[in-house]
Amino acid sequence: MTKLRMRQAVVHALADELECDPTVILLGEDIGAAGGAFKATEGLQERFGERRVRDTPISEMGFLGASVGAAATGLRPVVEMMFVEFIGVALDQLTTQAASFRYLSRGSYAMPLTLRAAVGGGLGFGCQHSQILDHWFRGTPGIHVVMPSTPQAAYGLLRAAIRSDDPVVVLEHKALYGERGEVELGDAGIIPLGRAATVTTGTDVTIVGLGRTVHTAVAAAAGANWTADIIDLQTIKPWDRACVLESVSKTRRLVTVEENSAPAGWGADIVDTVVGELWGNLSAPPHRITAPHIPIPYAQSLEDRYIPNAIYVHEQVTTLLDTGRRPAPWWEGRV
Amino acid sequence: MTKLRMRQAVVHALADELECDPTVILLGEDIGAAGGAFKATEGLQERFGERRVRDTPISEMGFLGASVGAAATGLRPVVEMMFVEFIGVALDQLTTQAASFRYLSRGSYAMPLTLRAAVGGGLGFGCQHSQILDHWFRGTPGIHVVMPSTPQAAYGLLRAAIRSDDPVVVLEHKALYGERGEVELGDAGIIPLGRAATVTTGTDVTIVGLGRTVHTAVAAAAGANWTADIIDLQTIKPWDRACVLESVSKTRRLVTVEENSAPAGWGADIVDTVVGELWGNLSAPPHRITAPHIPIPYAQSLEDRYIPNAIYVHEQVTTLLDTGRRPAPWWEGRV
Amino acid sequence: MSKQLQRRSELSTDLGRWLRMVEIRAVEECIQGLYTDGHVRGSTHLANGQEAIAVGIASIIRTTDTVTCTYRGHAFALALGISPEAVLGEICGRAIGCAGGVGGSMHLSDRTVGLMPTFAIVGAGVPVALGAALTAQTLGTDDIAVAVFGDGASNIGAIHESMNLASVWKLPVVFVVENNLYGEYSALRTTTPTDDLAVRAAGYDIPSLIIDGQDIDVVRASTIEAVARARSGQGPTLIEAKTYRYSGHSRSDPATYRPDGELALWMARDPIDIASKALSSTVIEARRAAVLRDVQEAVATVLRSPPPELSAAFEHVTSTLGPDA
Amino acid sequence: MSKQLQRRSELSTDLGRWLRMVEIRAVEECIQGLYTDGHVRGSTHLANGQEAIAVGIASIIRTTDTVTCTYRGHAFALALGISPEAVLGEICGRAIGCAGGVGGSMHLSDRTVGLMPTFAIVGAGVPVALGAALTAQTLGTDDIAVAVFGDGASNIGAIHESMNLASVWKLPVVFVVENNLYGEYSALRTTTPTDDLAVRAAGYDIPSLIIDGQDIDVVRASTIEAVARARSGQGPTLIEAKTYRYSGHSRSDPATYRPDGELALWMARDPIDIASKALSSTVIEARRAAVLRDVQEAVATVLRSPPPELSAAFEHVTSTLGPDA
Ligand SMILES: Cc1ncc(C[n+]2csc(CCOP(=O)(O)OP(=O)(O)O)c2C)c(N)n1
Ligand SMILES: Cc1ncc(C[n+]2csc(CCOP(=O)(O)OP(=O)(O)O)c2C)c(N)n1
Ligand SMILES: [Mg+2]
Ligand SMILES: [Mg+2]
Repeated sequence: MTKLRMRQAVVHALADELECDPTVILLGEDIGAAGGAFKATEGLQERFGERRVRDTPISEMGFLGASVGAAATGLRPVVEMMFVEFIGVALDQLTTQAASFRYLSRGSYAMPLTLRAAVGGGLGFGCQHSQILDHWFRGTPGIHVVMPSTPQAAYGLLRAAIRSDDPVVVLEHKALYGERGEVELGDAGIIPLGRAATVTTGTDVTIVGLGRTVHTAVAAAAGANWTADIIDLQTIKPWDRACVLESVSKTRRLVTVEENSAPAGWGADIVDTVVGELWGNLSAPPHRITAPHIPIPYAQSLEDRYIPNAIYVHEQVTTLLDTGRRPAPWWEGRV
Repeated sequence: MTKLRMRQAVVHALADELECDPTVILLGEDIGAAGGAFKATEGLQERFGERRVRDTPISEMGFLGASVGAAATGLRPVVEMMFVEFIGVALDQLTTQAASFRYLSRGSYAMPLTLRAAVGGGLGFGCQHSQILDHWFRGTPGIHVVMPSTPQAAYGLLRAAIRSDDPVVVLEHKALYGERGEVELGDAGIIPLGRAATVTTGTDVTIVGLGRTVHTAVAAAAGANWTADIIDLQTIKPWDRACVLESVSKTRRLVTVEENSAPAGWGADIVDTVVGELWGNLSAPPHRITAPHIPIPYAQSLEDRYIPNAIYVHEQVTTLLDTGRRPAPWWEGRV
Repeated sequence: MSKQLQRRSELSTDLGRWLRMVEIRAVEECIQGLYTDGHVRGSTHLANGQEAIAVGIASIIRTTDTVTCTYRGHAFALALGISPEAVLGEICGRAIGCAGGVGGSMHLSDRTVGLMPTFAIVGAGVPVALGAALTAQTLGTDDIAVAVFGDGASNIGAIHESMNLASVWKLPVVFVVENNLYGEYSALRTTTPTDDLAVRAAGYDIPSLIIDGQDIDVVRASTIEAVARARSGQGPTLIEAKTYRYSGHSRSDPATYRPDGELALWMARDPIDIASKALSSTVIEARRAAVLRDVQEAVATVLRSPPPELSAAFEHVTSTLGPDA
Repeated sequence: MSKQLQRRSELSTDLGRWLRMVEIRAVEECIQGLYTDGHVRGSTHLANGQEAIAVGIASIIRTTDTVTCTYRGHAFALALGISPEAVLGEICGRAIGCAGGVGGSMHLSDRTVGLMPTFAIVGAGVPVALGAALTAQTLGTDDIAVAVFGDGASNIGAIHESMNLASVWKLPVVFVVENNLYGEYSALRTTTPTDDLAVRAAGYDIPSLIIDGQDIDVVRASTIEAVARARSGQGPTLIEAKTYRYSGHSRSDPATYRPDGELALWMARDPIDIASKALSSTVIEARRAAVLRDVQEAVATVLRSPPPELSAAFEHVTSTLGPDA
């Protein structure tokens, strides 16, 4: 085990895949000598050369499209999108082209494309550089979506993503890049796609988090008068039904915690599934904790309030357990 | 009342707004002399001139962006995207630029932008010209999304969209363009955004449909041994909570019917809300009827099976009511 | 040798190329009828009049090279070697189609001859071609990629980004713009400020050629030049081929927007006629009849053949995780 | 007259323009300190060295014209007339900020001086500027739009589409590319095959000018020419202004990728120095001191002022339907 920051874990994952598979290449803006806007590719160009670690012009449609073509013809491109919002100028190549390439070619072409993107709020980047936007990808068949919560998950999920023969979107929360954790490197550290991880076990409620909200949930549970199965979803699509259902079968209560607003957040599909599968076996309505449906404000006090924090999650869960009813969100009456 | 096809109702709505407001303009590919790929702008260029009904180059980012700028500075542009998938090359302008313009300018700039797009399957256009894709827009604060089911709704919602000072996405199902219905023209025919319509009333179940699935639901209920409140959602975002909740309070059962697959479909947020608000007052788990999570296949037999049809909806609802449990989808075991 | 590779090798002679153009024309002529009879759904886009470009290029490049092409892809699919059965089967949604009937007219492909699923989104195939070129460059093969697009597509952002990227990275790619004067119902001059599109290449420091797309020998000569440049590591070339589609944009377009006489002018320079000049007329008439017979047989085969099984819709959605469950 | 309009009118003299450049430089110098002290969050992008472009253009166009500009927007915001308090307030997330503190450094705006919320997505503002031009053209006013972007942005699709569209529609727009030789950490020559970006204009039949962006009189002269063309219905112009940013790309960039001596070379042609040549040195020294004092006061005002109320986050999300509930 090695103690690493999440950004370093990403570097390690990329280096290990570059090392063991000569078809892996990296593309992105300023990922070479500069090591990436979040320094998650630091040192890789020096080590693997300019052919395999390529700085691109500011042409997201162009280099994402080129990655689609490269993936179809024998490379395993890993694309860095500096901020997930930038995919808004290139979405077609992911959700229309990459996603259906295998299908339309009846499996002749594989699509081992990995798209890494920095996501999430809390750092004052403003409303156009702080979203999660997993909903842009979640509705498209043929694509997998993962989001690590720890350096280990960043390492393990990214390696699995690169090895997958399908397009995988890896959403890295920018507030976690600096966080440290022990990482098991090497093949043993790889985390298969599609599997959630149970972070803590408890009896009263199942809390499902993703990326940063896993930590929020853990902090919310500390010192609470309830105990929780806290599940780190890890893969948003396809999410791990077996893990979540098994836990909620036991706890009879579900709370999802996400940094998205409600209308297209990932929690809804989980609530829906749990309601369907465990109808009659639930002691409280499954509950989603989200952010309000407003652009992410810049000023610190506002942004801090926007993102669900541990105190809020603690209150929400406690009320749910106490009353058996869903508590109102903090912004009720404001919208 | 006038009997019109849906495409004609669209033409009427556009003509009426062009007529009564000189700031309304239309932009899109081949919407002028050609009258649009689906003939939903037929005759308008001849009537209102080339300045107000503009054919564009194939530059979705360019002309959608230009529409954003025009909307901010005093026009009311109505953009036609021939197929909704094409927004994949221009999404940024809608969800990042248009959506936050008002917010970031503290209300100085309004954003009366209407984006019409043809959506939906069933006509053999293949997997890249047949999706609904409302999930691309549903997660973004600041945008409204509507989808008409009838010529009247197409007329009334489009006029409301053009009059709105916010970006409104109007999703027109291409299989409905040729459908006829009586239309109340004029201001009385305008349908406010955010309101659902109750199409039939019943006692056993509330079925929420959107666009074409409203008709599927109606056909499914014909001759059934149950009766339903069938609700035409009309506006997907923000959807009409009051209408749906009132109905489900009465029927105690909810079914949503959509042409999307489950992972990012609009039904999940409705199920979630109903579960939260009516917990303890439901006689069966709220249930979503969707399409499978696969690309939309071309061959007729496959595409016909892909889209939820009346027989399938009938079976699903009947089983739900009979058993009080969710029935499995038809594709279970295949995925 | 597979049937497709066999068919591809037939393009090595003037006669073989001429016959392929004849075949393409005949196949497309059948499509209108199949459409009227309800066998073709959605939309379909004919390339009649443009055959010399597809066949000319296919006769020069290798089967390990990659082609990205548009929804107007019947000509390229047949030229590259896909059989009439597989093309018509796909268009009619049958299991024998080259995509098993799940793709349709806009998504023809066969990896064994280098044709990626043709692209239904304008411009989308162009950066993807760069990717195939990037693979070749990275792995050190001398394969190349050909990106085919239309005049209307020239105004979309993906193409600008691709030209720049290909130039900076010196990718082995040949850009081919089929300038048939119209993008859907819009004449080029209403959407584009210049008559020639090749003028844009200079802005990316890319060499360009403006050619007569109706003369297959001209197409071949310029392809040889561009391909040689690409294979030898000297980077991209833009070929603008002036051409014309005899039909409307798609099956629902009567093309009334065209000025009187324009079609006749272009038909007077029909690529099949032009190519026939070099051939003996007795030989070609017999061979033409055989091709037409084969195409009729292919149509019959397709119409006798079954649609895909329902299970086909669930296959190849993803690799390991099943249909993305 | 509002403070902003007053400030804008001050650009009518050489001295007024020089002082505005001094102010911009001073404001930006404060930002680094504010950042270090934790008052500035996220990212912020200085335009020091590029002041002549912003002030030159602002001194020519009208307040009813529209400007779309990038995240590197402090110079344009101040030049167009927004006060240092409103700019610094926004950067520091205070209620007195021009976006009430909800936007941040990348989203400065004030409609009364024609500045749309500055664009944080590369290239996004360019088609939006076309829209303002379209409004003017449609309503028959003679207002124009100015689209400002960087050399790196030149390679993004939105700009290609915009150039073509503006040319076909003869829109009253002036494209201004601030070629400061770098896009983030990448030198122009590594991302773009030509040294000049203006060469691309020919592909759209757009007239272009390559100018010295450090000399405000040159900027003004070329702006006058381009604006006249736009206002009189003759369509777009592309101005490529060669310039340089003295700082790194954003607050976290030490700019180690620049060759030794390059910065010094450019600083030797500092736009404020160049503009000072025409002015009496005794006058300007006194006035400079006053400006610096005012900027210090603005900083103090900002630091004393409160953050936005929580309710601000819920306002202006939509118009009638409330915050998109
Ligand atoms: C992004 C996008 N926009 C619009 C369309 C609709 N469309 C399909 S073909 C076409 C015209 C393309 O014209 P051109 O590039 O000249 O090719 P041609 O059809 O003439 O071969 C258009 C607008 C599309 N498929 N994708
Ligand atoms: C679509 C998009 N891609 C990437 C970025 C990240 N980014 C912000 S500024 C920048 C460099 C832009 O360079 P240039 O256009 O030269 O402008 P400059 O910063 O030099 O003024 C990049 C890559 C972005 N904001 N948007
Ligand atoms: Mg064309
Ligand atoms: Mg720059």
